[in-house]
Amino acid sequence: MADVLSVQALSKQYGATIALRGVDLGIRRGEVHAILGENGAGKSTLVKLLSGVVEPDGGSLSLDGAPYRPASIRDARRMGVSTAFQELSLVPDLTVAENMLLPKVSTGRFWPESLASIIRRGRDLLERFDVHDIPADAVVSDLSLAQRQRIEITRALSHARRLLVLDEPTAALPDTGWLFSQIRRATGDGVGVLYISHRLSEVREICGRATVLRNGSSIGTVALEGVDDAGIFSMMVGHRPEAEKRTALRPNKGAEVLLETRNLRGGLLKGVDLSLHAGEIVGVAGLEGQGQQALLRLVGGAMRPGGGEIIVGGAKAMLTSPQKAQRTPPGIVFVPEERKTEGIFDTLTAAANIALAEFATGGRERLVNGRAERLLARQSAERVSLSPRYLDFEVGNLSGGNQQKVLLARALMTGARILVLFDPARGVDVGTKQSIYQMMRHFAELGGAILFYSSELPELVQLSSRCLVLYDGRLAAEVPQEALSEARLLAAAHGHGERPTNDLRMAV
Amino acid sequence: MTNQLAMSTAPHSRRLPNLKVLAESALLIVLIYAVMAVVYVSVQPSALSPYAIEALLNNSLPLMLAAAGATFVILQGGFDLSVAGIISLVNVVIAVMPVDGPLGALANLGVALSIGIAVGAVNGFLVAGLRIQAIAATLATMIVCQGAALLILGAPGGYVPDFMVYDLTGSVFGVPVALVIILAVIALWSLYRRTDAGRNLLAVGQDRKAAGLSGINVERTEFFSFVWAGAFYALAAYMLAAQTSTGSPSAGEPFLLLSFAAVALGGTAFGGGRGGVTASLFGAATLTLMQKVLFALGVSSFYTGVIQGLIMILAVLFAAAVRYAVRSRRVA
Amino acid sequence: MTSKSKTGSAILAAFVGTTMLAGAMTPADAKTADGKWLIYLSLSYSGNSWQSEAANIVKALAKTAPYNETVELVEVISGTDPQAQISDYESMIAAGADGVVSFPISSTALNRVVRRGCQEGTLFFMYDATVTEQCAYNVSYITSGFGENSAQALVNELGGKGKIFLSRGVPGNSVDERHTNGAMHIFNQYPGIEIAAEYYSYWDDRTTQQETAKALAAHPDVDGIWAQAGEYGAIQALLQANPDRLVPMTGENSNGFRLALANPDYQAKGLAGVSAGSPPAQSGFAFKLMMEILEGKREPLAEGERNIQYPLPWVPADAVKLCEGDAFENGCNAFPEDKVPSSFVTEVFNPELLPELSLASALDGQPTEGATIQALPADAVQKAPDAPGINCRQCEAPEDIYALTKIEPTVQP
Amino acid sequence: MTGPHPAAELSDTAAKDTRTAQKVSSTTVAVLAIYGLVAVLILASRAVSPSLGGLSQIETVFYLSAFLVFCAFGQGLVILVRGLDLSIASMITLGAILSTTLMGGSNDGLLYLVPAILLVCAMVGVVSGIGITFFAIPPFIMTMAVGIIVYSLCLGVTGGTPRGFPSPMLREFMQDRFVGIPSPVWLLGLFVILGTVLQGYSSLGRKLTAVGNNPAAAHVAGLSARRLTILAYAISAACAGFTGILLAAYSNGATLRMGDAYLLPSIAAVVVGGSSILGGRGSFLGTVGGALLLTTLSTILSALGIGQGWKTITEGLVILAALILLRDEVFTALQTRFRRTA
Repeated sequence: MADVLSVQALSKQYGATIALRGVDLGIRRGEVHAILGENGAGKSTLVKLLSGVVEPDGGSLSLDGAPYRPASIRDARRMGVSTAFQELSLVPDLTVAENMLLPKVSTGRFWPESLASIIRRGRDLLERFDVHDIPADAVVSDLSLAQRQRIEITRALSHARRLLVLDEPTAALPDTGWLFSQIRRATGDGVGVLYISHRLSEVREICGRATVLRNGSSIGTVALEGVDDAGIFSMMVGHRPEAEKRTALRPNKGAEVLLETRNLRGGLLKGVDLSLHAGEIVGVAGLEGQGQQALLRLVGGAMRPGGGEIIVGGAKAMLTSPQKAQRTPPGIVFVPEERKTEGIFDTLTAAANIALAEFATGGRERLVNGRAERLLARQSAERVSLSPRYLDFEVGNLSGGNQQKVLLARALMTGARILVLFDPARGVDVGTKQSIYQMMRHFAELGGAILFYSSELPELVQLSSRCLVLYDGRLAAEVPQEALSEARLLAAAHGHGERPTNDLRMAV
Repeated sequence: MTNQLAMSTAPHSRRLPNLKVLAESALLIVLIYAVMAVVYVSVQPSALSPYAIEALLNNSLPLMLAAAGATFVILQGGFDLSVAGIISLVNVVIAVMPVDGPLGALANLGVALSIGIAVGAVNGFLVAGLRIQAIAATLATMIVCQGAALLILGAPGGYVPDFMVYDLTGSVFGVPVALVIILAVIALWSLYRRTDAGRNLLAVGQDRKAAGLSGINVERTEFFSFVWAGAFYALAAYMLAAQTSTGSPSAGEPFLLLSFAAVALGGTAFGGGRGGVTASLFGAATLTLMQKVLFALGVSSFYTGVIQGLIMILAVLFAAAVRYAVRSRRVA
Repeated sequence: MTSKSKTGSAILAAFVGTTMLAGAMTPADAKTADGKWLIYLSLSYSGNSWQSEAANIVKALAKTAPYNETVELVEVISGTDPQAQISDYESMIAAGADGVVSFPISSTALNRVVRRGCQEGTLFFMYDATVTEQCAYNVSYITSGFGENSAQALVNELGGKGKIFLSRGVPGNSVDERHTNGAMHIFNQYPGIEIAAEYYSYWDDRTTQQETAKALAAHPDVDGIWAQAGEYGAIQALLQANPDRLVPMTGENSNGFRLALANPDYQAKGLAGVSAGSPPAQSGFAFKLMMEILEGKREPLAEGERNIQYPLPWVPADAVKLCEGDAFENGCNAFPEDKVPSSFVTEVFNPELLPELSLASALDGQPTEGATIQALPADAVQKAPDAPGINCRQCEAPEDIYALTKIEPTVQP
Repeated sequence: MTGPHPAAELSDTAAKDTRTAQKVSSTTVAVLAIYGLVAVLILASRAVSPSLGGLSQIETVFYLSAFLVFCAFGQGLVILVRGLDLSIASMITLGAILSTTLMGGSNDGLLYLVPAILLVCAMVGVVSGIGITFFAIPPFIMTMAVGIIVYSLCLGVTGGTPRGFPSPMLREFMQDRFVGIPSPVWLLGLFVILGTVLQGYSSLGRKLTAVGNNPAAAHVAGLSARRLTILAYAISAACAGFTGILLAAYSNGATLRMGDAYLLPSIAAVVVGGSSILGGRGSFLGTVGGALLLTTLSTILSALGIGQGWKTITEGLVILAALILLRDEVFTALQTRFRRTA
């Protein structure tokens, strides 16, 4: 066998928590091999083990037949294994070129190389991997998420001589064209690629075989051509899921208006009028950087408006902080896109994370303990199908999907009738997605209103009562439910006249 | 913290200053220093005499060096209290070394640096190796060093070679030695900042996790930040011995809070990732100059503290205001 | 400021200097514009009663006629950092100070700047604490044998044997070291004396109280305490541990301690001892001496002769006498509780050297009404013995450095 | 919800991993370990002196650590919200001086003066908090500057000699015993209970922890991060003032430098007690343990017949040893070992 990487009975335990309990897989030279599994199945741990971030407790790894046991990222790179991490490992205040070359940027050991020369080398690297639109001397923190992701991937490509590990490489990419051409070039050179993604369609497009993980164990390796989506899902979750139903709510124009904006401006938003009725789910679509972020943050009170009005519950409101928004009847609660930085409190338990909403909105101080919090949190947790046994976990130890559920549960806990969600189902597994959709519909059925943005068109089509499309900071179109289709949204998102690209996804 | 909040509410204006702006941040404190110097000189014209300048520089130098050392640790996000212990220890060791002349001074320097580096390495091991919180680990080493200093010299005294006392605090070709040392440190830093090690130091301070995943050896970077710090503290103690011509087992105590105040005044962020040694040097010099300005202005001695405190706050506010202005201009 | 008057005063000062000081020192030539002597009072930190009393005495004297007309006194507080005091001394020299009367923060670190000040014609008078630079005048009791005399007094009280505590001052401080060495010189002669605990109390009541309490936890059966300043805290700790038992102890001059020594109730519980130690009055003596030298009324001393000993206050329990008025009169040496805090250091007065002072001087720096500066007695200056590391650098201590001066041993080892 | 939804089943299946939340969190273990260490130290101290290791030593330790515990509570809250309070020393002095000058040795007005003094101190804390939150001044600089200013004002107003006496009632309280135990030890007990409830078992404590854990998330979650941060500084200043009042009563008077001895130990107690200096994690019981550990250590050291240099070195080494033993890694390793052998 020409396996570039072979993994046998790999296991890893963090303290009392078993993350991997026995993984077997083999990646052939020049193959793109997918790893599939729900959040918490052990994919991230596998990535960490392969890239040298942590060391395994048991099992064996071999690279081109020789034992492979990297003690560090540098170690792994030395042996030709490199990783593009999901959480992006770029240092914010350094230039693109410096980040590309880390950790050994300068050619001289003691005498520093000039920044100009470093940037020149960085630019050469970028050119080599066909990245032409990102200046090598730009500071990373000034780049968009999509640009940063491409830098992350390019850096991994530049080090990958034997194995390239890509963990959710398309999470922020607007299209897969560049990525897939780079992957094909790498495999053409004999590099094995381990590809992790939640998007089955792209997995099918680029990968030949897939290994499915469940609960820290490898269930099996399959050739993707020979198995349908349902089959893969059943391997991932242990049974066959029911077919997805399109059960969007009927719009109810007569219902009470909970929220209105008039010529709302701020950030990239240049003036938007919208109204949100009780019982509807209003989707927001738009290409990256059209002001959707500003719109949701403004309505959620997480950003100060540059002009215009927000009318909540019939009265003009000054939403100067998320707290103010929550306390303005009938209550607005905002769930931001960045879970780690703006969402969770990682060392607090899930219950404490959820119950915090009660303390934030309820004016009176009170005594609490773990039990009280669990009781408080339980109902909201149920509404997002968060298993009660997770309530005692520190949130930092939960999978991304469960973290998202915790955030949504906290939002529900506030009792607000207006939910403002920014890409609520991004990067979560199928099961969690369904729970989130279910919660959203249920919330609207009970008379609440939801304003949500999604980077996935199918999601908008499936959930929205109507959909607002932003272009250049203004409302480009409002698409009613009956006219909702991915093609229609895409056309509007490109400013009416422009021709939609072939790719159906849009990014933040 | 508030900064983060303000920024997080408006992600599109989230632009941390890049390295160019970082370099400029030293300019701010230089500006504050210059303003203060102008005030001082206008009140006390004799401050411009060569002797007065030399004396001021000599007086400022130990704190400047100590602050420079502390900066290395703070830049990577750590905290180093051992400054007080290392300075006391090195100071008394120099005072009991029976050496003389330029060679003796060199021997003293060698011993001083060895001690500083050794204690710094212990700190580095405790923090980077054993993962003890930096503030706690260095508190313990500070106490141990203070004890050792007391063992070596029970009371102030001892002997410092005349070469250190006179030549190292004097001038060569009309340039004060202290100034030469300061310029050397600035040169060293502006070089170091551009090396991989220096870049890694800032990178670890900015985002420890990302730095680690980028292949930077975070532990190694942390470890050496403490070693650098120890070396600079030792140098501070060395120059302190030269200036005071004796050793004292409690010589380091005043440096504890002052060196951190100097670093903060220089605009280096506690928590890491932003700032630099040059800024800290001027932060320390500003603190020393403040003493002079207050004397020259004849502020009632009981209330000097009020003015001192207010100046510290205002200096930081001024720097923050300028940085804010720069940032909003960049965004606009 | 007109240049004319400045030049005039400079000429006058130069004239006075050359004619009267016989060239022993560079004449002070820079009085302030209005013809006053520019004197700096440089303090460590004004953080405890002792420091502020010492400073207040100088301030009161400077406001007493005729100094109120001839002296411009500027007070500078340098904190606890020798570097700051060096900087302030530099500034004073640059400002043309005629004299600096100062509590030096370090006995050694200031030498360079003091040396330079002397060269520029500034007189340096250190009180209580000292510098080893020979051109400065040190007015201090440190060499007067506090440690050995008080230790002998304690040994006498204990009959030559018992467990004792040493409540010391500040670690790494030369004064503390001198006192303790003197005391240990005595204690070592008595094999029956056992040092059960030795701790640093930073010359502070509260710290002494806490440290003594800790030591008492290990040794509740202590027989005596030898204390430096902060002694009143030791009494409180003893009472806290056992309200019915006190032990003989020696300490410094706080009013609280003196009152306790004289308290029959406490005596019955076992308190006995001596109050001695550092008198704030040293600052007043230093200031007056400096002024007399500046004004040419007294010959400056030659370098090497400038260590002046201030006599050791010595008040055994039976000698404590309450003052009726606001000064030490008729041999009284303590004040009633309602007049001053217990931490008040009583030895601010000296009827011979400083008759100008009253309680208001010590507490608030106010001159005594109607008082004028009296000349120091001709024999006021008493040379202090050499004490290496304290008042000289490369010197030998006299062989009888620990000779007893205040008390005789009543028990033999 | 109506009927089982596929999603619910999905996540239930997904939840069939064997991970369990640790029943006893590592924080709890760390706290217990500190108290264990204190007990070991006390027992071991018999070797130093036969009088040690008994009830009277424990009493002394509790009594003396009370002061440290009071101000370390405030320090702990400030550290919890990612700050640091260097003004503690000056605030202790302020509390002490206010209490001796205002009470002037009488019991009149004790009931309203103590709250008034605490309020004044809290207001100073509010000033620090405002500078830190609204003007983004680093806590280190802000609290240090406020400390210097307050100290300087105390110095100027008292002219260096604080006058007056604490109220006799307070003084008696510090000396009295209740059911055979010194009253301040009872006060300590009460304070520890209140502090533990406030920090660990109240909504306020949860909110402060959240702010310290992730300020940006706390803001988005609807907490007033700024107000909570200011509150932490106010509480810290009031606690320091409280310590000052009691210290003045303990030593029958105020001195200007009386707070200095508590600055570093207050930080040390918090950190040795297992709180993260980076904020967001910590328990008051741990801090109390840290304070007891430091006080016990110094009690033993003062009875040890060795020179000050060696004492100081020993102190540093014992603290270091405690830090090494109390690391998370040690507990994790023990846990893993236990699981494997069990």
